[in-house]
Amino acid sequence: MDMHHPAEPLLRLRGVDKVYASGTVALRGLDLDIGERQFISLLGPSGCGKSTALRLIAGLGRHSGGSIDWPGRGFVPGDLGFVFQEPTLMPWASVWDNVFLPLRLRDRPRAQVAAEVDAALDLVGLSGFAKAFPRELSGGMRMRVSIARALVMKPRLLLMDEPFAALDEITRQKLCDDLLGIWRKAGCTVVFVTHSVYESVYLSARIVVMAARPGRIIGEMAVEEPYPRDRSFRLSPAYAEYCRQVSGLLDQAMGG
Amino acid sequence: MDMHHPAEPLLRLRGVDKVYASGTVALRGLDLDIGERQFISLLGPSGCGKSTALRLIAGLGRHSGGSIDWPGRGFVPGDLGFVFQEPTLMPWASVWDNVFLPLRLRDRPRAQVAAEVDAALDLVGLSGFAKAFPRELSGGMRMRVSIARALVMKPRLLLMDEPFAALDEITRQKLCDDLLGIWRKAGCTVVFVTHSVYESVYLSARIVVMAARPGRIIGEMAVEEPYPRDRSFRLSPAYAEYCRQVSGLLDQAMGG
Amino acid sequence: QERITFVTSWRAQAEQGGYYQAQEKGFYRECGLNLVIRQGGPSIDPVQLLVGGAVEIGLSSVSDATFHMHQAGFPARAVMAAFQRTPQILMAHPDSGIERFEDMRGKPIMIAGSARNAYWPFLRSRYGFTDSQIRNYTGQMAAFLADRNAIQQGLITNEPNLATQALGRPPKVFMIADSGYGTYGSVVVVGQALIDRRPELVQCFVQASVRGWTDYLADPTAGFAAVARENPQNTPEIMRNAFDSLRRANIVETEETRIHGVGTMSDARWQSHYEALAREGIVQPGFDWRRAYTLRFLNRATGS
Amino acid sequence: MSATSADDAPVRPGTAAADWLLPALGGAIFLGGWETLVRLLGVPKFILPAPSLIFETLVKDRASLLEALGFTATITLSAFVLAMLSGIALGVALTQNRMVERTFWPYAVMMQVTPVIAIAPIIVIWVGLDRVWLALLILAWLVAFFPILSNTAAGMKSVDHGLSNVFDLCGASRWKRFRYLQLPGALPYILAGARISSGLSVIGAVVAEFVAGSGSATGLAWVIVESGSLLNVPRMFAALFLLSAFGITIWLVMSAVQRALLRRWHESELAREN
Amino acid sequence: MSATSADDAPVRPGTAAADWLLPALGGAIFLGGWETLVRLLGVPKFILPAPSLIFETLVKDRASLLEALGFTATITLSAFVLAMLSGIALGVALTQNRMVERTFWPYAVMMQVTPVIAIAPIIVIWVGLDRVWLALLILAWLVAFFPILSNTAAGMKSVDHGLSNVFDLCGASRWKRFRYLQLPGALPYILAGARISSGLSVIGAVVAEFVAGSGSATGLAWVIVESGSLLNVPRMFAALFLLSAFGITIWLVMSAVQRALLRRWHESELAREN
Ligand SMILES: Nc1ncnc2c1ncn2[C@@H]1O[C@H](COP(=O)(O)OP(=O)(O)OP(=O)(O)O)[C@@H](O)[C@H]1O
Ligand SMILES: Nc1ncnc2c1ncn2[C@@H]1O[C@H](COP(=O)(O)OP(=O)(O)OP(=O)(O)O)[C@@H](O)[C@H]1O
Ligand SMILES: [Mg+2]
Ligand SMILES: [Mg+2]
Repeated sequence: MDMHHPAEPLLRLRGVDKVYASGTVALRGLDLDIGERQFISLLGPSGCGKSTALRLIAGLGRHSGGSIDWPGRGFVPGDLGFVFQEPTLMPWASVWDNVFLPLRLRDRPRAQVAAEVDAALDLVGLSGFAKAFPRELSGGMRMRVSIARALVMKPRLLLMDEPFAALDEITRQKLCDDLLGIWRKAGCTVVFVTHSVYESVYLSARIVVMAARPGRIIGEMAVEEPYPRDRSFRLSPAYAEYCRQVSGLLDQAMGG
Repeated sequence: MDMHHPAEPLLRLRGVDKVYASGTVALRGLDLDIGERQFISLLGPSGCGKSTALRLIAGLGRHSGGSIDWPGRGFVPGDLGFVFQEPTLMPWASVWDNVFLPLRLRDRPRAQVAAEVDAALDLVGLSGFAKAFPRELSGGMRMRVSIARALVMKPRLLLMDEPFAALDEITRQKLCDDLLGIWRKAGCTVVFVTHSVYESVYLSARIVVMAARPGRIIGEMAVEEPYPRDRSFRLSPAYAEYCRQVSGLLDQAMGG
Repeated sequence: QERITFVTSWRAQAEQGGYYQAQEKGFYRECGLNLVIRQGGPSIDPVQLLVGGAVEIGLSSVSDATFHMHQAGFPARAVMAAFQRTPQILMAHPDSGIERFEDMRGKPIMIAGSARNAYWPFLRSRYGFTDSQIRNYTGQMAAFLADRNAIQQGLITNEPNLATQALGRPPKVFMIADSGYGTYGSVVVVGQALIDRRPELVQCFVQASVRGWTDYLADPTAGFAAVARENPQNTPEIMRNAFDSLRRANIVETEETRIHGVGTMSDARWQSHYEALAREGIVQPGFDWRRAYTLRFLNRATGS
Repeated sequence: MSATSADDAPVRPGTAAADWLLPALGGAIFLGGWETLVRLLGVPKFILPAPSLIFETLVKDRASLLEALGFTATITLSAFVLAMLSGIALGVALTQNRMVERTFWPYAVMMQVTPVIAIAPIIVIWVGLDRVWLALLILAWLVAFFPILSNTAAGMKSVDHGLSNVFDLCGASRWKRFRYLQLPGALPYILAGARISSGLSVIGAVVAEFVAGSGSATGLAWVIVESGSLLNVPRMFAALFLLSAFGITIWLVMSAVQRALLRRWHESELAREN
Repeated sequence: MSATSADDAPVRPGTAAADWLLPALGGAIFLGGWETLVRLLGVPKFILPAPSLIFETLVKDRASLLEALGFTATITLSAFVLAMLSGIALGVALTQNRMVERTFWPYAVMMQVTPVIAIAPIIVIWVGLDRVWLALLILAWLVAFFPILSNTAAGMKSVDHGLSNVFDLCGASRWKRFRYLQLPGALPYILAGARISSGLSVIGAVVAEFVAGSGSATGLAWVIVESGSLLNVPRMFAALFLLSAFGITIWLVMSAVQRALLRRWHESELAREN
């Protein structure tokens, strides 16, 4: 099975525009197909509309023009996991309850899913902070709670907006590997926004580079390296070459 | 002049502890001298107490033990610039007014300093968004406003908590160079928290690596490369070697 | 010339016409009194204002006030009473079957708070009422009109007329004065201090007021005009109605006044009222009731 | 599943006409229902007059009613302004320090729970019968000021801690801190308090007039009392209607002020685009 | 410049004793000043009795005063609970939709600005002359409920938009959204409203008794009226004192509830460590 370009995409964006009330043209004519089970990265300069694109895909907010289609079966709300750029935790709930939230909203009894919540917390290295409140966490820890919250619901489509930006490189690398494992095991689709060229190359099968004002796609690249990938890929010349190419695209995005 | 180890440090931390009310030992026995005009980086895993250390240095919150001294002349509030890990902008004020804030609080007339504010905004690439409100900005743009706010007051001591984490690599590189320029021209002291090994090596004369729970310093390294540094340094074997060493220290921090 | 403030017990209305007539015709000024008449209001208590020194002369609707003032430690005297009997009433629906006070037993009676320490204890002990019958009355007749079993307080000069209009038939009216509650009405109260300091002013006030009332009863035109000016809600009909009621129910003019003149008071009435109040426990016994009033200004006023 | 959006223009609140259609309809139904009920059940006008009759009376007596409204409105607005200023000032003062708070809050609560009717005579005696308007103002203010005080205090304490740190670092003076941080930060609370107080100052003015009004105070309370005691119930309801209309007007103005002040930045008034 | 801190323990609020010292001192100064002023100026006791006299009266008449307090307290607490429930429910209902809000807010404002005295007869007629307590309850509720309604609405609309998006994505039901997002998010506002309403329900109970009390329903309002008309001012002040003490007690309880509910997460009650 060709994982990268399946016949019928999960999601099809055609000429999507987004103009905010302030007049800012955040997106202009965005065309993008996202295949089922694809791992796709979105790169681009700050303010180019990556977050906006992710929100539109998630159905948060209306696009000003174009169309967003789900050609296959549609998706039910619970199918979609979103790691926002900010942690957006409930300040009044403990870390555990924050991660439990999506399951609670889907009427899963607390006792039944406790193990799942614990596992998610363990994954992001916060087992010891289950009872802490968000304000008692460091910035990076908060972001990890947010990641655990998105993963605990085992979504079919996972949208991640710079999830690892606030993390140190080692935690980051570990979470990258974990994420790849989850993706392969669960067979979900991931749209991953990052500023790290290395991360995008390491993780994704396809990299989309955007440019700013108006936000648009200026280049795309397939990373034709088979999964599972591991650290040896990082040391390969192919990896360095991919990174060089993506950096080139980014330079272009900034220059344009 | 030896910039890295001046006779009398600007700031001296001795055996500083920080225990939060929740019981978390955020720092334990932190010893650190920060020399006048030094550029020092703080690295360490998420949650190891970097932000806590920065806040204590700034006088925000009380330490639970040890001492924090300013052996030279003390510092007046306006001397200190702080880029928090979160943007902490005033949601009710425009970008321009947010950057103007520190000057306004020091009774500088609006008309007189308008050029300075504009320059700071220009530096972070947000000239076009002076009239926007924070909620109309992307995550990276907000962080850049926060950076502009800290720079506009030309502080003697600049504390920066992962200021570039939300930025793309090109903007990041540009801001790194700008920051170095400002530092050298103004002769200020910078304490810079980052997760990027590359960034820390590129920027600082001294790298301090911390480990978590309890937060403590586990290693330190001088980067004996003369300033001004430029991109050629990035391509030098020395740079790679420094990075390797710092990564090693970080690995140690995670393992410990 | 010292300015004296006289506060009435309610908004300007025909029931206070005598004082306004005196003011309108300059009777007070004639005898050297620079008087200001202030209207009362729903919660304006002339006694409290007098005690607090905000006014020099107050109008109280019952004699009890001066007893209470003395017991609270403020010496004051009643110097005249324009109403020989109180115009207060209870009224019931025409078809309620209530013919006498006794028939009201066990039924809700709407009375204002001030009545609870005045005539209510008399009614209670005389007719076997209980406190649980009391419902607060705030001047709104709607609750009475809506409930055929309801009983409410009023003044003979006002509420029966209104009830007649609203119900289409006159209500059953029971004068409180008939229950043995022997108070005077429209009682002018003056602090002892003013009596001691400026007796001539008090004398002037009483004299001119009596003159005003007498004049008013003969021809209320001037009084009506002054009242209407103060309180424009008073239509000629309302004032005329009230005026006629006062006369019809012998409120101002009685056998006594025919002899001693309008506003007169007597030791006997004061004594019997005091004793009645003491019996009900409303005032403490053993109090020198003579200190609550004085007849000295009246006697001279009537020239007798 | 598809979500196609054709409008290129940014999302805007509905047009003015549509905005007011439903409220107007609601009002019509409310009044219509009242009218019908009164007619069907034959409720006498002394108990509950029909809207039509109230309206008729309103038109007939408009001169005197509007004059009364003018009087009440003056007291109301003065009391409201006073309550705003003093409530914010006190709210700021009380939140400077936990000790101050603990020491002075009880007195504020005391002022709130003391019934106006009980202290009215004291106030009247204190300011003198010649200055009844002042007594009314004080009494109305007493009724209106607590919500602003309370909400201001709550707002002051809810100011974002991170921003507060920024101000600390800049060595902001008390005043600057108040002006540029606490006031705007507490604004959503203060304005919510103001909307409560706007209504309470209407009530306060009326109650003050009830309890302390004398000859020279001839506002709507006076109309209500007098109409009640003369059994002119339609007139009383006309006065109540004016009172409501006036209260709703102040409330709408306050809502507009709130919208204007918060529209650009606060959740509660943002026209959110996603 | 040096900042050395020796205490290893995390920063804690002061001890209970120190916490209450200043308020107690403030109270002592207040009462002492009052006593002195009254004595020095020779203010007659029927205008402003000295605290010592009030206290004496309080002790002497404690039986009847406490009974009256009991009555008023029952109405107050019932009205308060009712106001809380209805205020929150209505606040939630009104913020579901801008249209609903526009349509129904005016009626809420109307209810707030209509003087209790004017509608008391209608309520009495409606519930019947025999159910005085119900009339009292309704009237007291009318006075108390608006602040909660208004603050709840303000709070519901201030809920963090990012979190709201999270709930959207999880397809949260109305109820779950309310229970897990809006209620806790609006809590700081709701509790501020509750503190206002707690005082207003005391006032409401008293006012209700003023306008619709009965001979068997004799709370503190009756004591105040009776004492006032008998010029027994010390007794009136004793009643006012009880009323204040009661009001402050509810307010303190509400403050404690607020602290308990917000202590762990909300700025306003956090013991901040930096
Ligand atoms: N609510 C809003 N109102 C108005 N303009 C907005 C809003 N949100 C974003 N924008 C604008 O839209 C553009 C794209 O924003 P977006 O958040 O999508 O950027 P981004 O690619 O995620 O950037 P970053 O990497 O900094 O997060 C920016 O220019 C921003 O100013
Ligand atoms: N207000 C607080 N109350 C209790 N514990 C806290 C508080 N702030 C931080 N901590 C704890 O202190 C430790 C250090 O936090 P800090 O924010 O200094 O970490 P950090 O090094 O900045 O991490 P990051 O890179 O994720 O920002 C963490 O374990 C955190 O849980
Ligand atoms: Mg973004
Ligand atoms: Mg940090």
